[in-house]
Amino acid sequence: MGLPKFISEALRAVARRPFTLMYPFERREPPEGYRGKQVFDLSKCINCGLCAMDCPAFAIEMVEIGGKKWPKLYMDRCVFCYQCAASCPKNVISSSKLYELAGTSRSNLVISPEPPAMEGGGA
Amino acid sequence: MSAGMGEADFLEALKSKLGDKILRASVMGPRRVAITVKPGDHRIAIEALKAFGGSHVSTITGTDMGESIEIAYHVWCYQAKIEASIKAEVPKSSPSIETISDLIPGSMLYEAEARDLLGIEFKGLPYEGRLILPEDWPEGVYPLRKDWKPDWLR
Amino acid sequence: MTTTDLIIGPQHPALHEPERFVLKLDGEYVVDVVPRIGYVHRGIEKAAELRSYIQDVYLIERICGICNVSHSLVYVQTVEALQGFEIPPRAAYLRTVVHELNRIHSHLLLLGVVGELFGFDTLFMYLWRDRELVMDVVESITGNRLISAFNVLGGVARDVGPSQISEAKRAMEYLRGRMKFYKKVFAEDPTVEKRSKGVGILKPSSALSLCAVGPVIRGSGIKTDLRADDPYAAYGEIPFNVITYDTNDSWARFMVRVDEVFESIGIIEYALDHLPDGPIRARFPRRVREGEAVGRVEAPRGELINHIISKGGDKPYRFKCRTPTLANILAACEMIRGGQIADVPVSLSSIDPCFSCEDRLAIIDVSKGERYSARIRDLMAKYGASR
Amino acid sequence: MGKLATWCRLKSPWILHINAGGCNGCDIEILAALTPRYDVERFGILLKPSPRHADVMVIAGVMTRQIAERVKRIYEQMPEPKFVVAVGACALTGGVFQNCYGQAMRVDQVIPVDVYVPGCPPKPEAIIDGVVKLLGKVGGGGSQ
Repeated sequence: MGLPKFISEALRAVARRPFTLMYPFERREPPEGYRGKQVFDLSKCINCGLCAMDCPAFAIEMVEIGGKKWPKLYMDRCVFCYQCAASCPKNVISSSKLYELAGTSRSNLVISPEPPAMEGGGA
Repeated sequence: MSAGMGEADFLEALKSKLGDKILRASVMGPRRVAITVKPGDHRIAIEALKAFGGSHVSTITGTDMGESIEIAYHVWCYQAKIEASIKAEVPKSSPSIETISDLIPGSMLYEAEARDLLGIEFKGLPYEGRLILPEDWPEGVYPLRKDWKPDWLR
Repeated sequence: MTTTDLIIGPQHPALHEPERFVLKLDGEYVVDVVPRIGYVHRGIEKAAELRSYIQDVYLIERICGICNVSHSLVYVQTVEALQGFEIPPRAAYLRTVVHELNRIHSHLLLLGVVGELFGFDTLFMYLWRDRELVMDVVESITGNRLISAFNVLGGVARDVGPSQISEAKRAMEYLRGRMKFYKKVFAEDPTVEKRSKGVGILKPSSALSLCAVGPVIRGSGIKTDLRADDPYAAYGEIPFNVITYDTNDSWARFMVRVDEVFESIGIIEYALDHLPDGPIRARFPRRVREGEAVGRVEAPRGELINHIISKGGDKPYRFKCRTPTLANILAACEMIRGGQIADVPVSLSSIDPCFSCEDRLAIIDVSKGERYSARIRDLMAKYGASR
Repeated sequence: MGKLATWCRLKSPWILHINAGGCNGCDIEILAALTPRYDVERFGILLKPSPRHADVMVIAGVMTRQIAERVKRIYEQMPEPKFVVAVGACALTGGVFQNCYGQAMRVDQVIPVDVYVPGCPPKPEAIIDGVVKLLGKVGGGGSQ
């Protein structure tokens, strides 16, 4: 029976810098294109509803504000697949690197539409 | 292992073995063929596939076609390198077919699964009881049949 | 002779196909096994028929979180075959890269869990430490650590840039060095040897007749791998070896996975070096023509097959999916039969049923009618210590 | 006395991990939070197999019909005060599995949930963040 192979490895690890990331005191920036919280640029929105139609998790609801339908996103249903962004003909939806989304109530996890001011009505 | 054979050659070779037992045959795509037989002849067809190394049942699909239920046995032939789908249609009013689990024991769970979800009776299947559905699932309700569509499902 | 019934599961919801095994025991030995699965049957096949082809990509991706890439890959390939659609060559290569990254992460995950099952927690921690590198590469390419949402109908969702390629290559080079060390551990370490050699024998003849797939059948010396036999994506153009071991035991199945990681590293490096230029995605119609198609891929756990029947329109008429764990359950029963109860966890984990280590047991002592629950690990401690 | 217990729990919350029947993704990320890269044990967070020892239930996955009753029972077995962190879209609402015939309900229809962590799956950092937010809520909201 030989010496267990792991002893040398474990000894070497003692001398090395810890591998642990000291989150939340030390953060790693998510890579470019990380699928975090959505950002809506509603000034480009043409109210077509394709994002709501293709959403696999039924997370987007078209709500009426000022006579037009705008996308309202429920983050608690969202699976962050970004099919909505792919379906959108006008590139309204883009991703951000924000991932610390935890909330104490489900009603906080909603991105309500804020249509451009010129439309009137407002949020 | 051999390099495999073409789909058309494979169908030719199979036709010479099975003759007019084949009702329909088609090439679905590269390395994919579909053969329709009468229920009952499916055991002979699967037996015949063994000459091409067809000992691996990939899965069994049951499909509700309205009036009938189509049962498709997908068999991978190791030597021919062809995935052959042997199909047989049974009437939906009394869906019943002989098991193939004595020919290929690995098909047992797939048959039990199809029995659970579509209510097909596999005569001679050694596995008893429910495999997939919960114990409290109502008797005689088969979720993959097209006519089972409760209103809360969307 | 009285036999005791030991019920493993079903409390293992981490699997998409959680099994319950009723073991008939004669003392320490398992006489017979009866499987019962489907405790977390979610009804995906029915749900897929009610959703559009586009929504189904993401639904089917979530059949299993570990091998999500394989699930979405086989689905999009089957729908593309149904439509007679050719994807751009760059997309085929990118799919291959992400598919192999998925395989590496899945194999490392299992090998780590196996380490924990052996009571070799150090191995578990080290393997999972190195697995984080793969996760970083997956995150930088797909935008999420686990669920990739990378394969879409008509191609892939996003392109890779030069910085991602060099990062991936650096990680693969480092991982190759680490895997050489782990291979040594798995090949020579006495703990691994004692716990897995000669445990859970699956003869080649039974592997064939029980329709085992993936590393399970390759661990029984049968050379079959869909990437070579039924090539898809870019596998037809990439050289690699099909790994087999012929000792037929759990150790062989673990070694197959260790060696497959090397092959996957090679495939990723080759694919990144030979990445064709051009578009990554072609426009795929929302409505799919009538017909049917059968698609298969070699998922980390073995053959994964989809059968889709279309009657036209934007929703599939029938979606059928058979996951590799289901195919291997009968083989697992065969491995357990005749063995000792303390070997059950190792044999079960050698088919890689996701996380059998977390499986809970309900022990029913028939004579007393008492029932109590324990985790496999507690049970192992109990049975291991008494010998 | 109650204050002391809360203080102790804040310093070292013990976690019970339940998968109510999801795809595994969130579970792997919860497990990843315990492995060397994130190593939550440095906060005194320990994973406990038994509900009797746990203060915080971390639950992931869709609530299937068969599991709902069991989750309720496990929750009742946990000692007071107890907290629940729901992780992932499936636990929150069902995610892509909404209206599948096997899925019964949301987690918060079965047991009260204190913190919701959206994502599919959330990063291990996000799960740690959820637990930290829970501790903030417990600490800030006064002792029980």
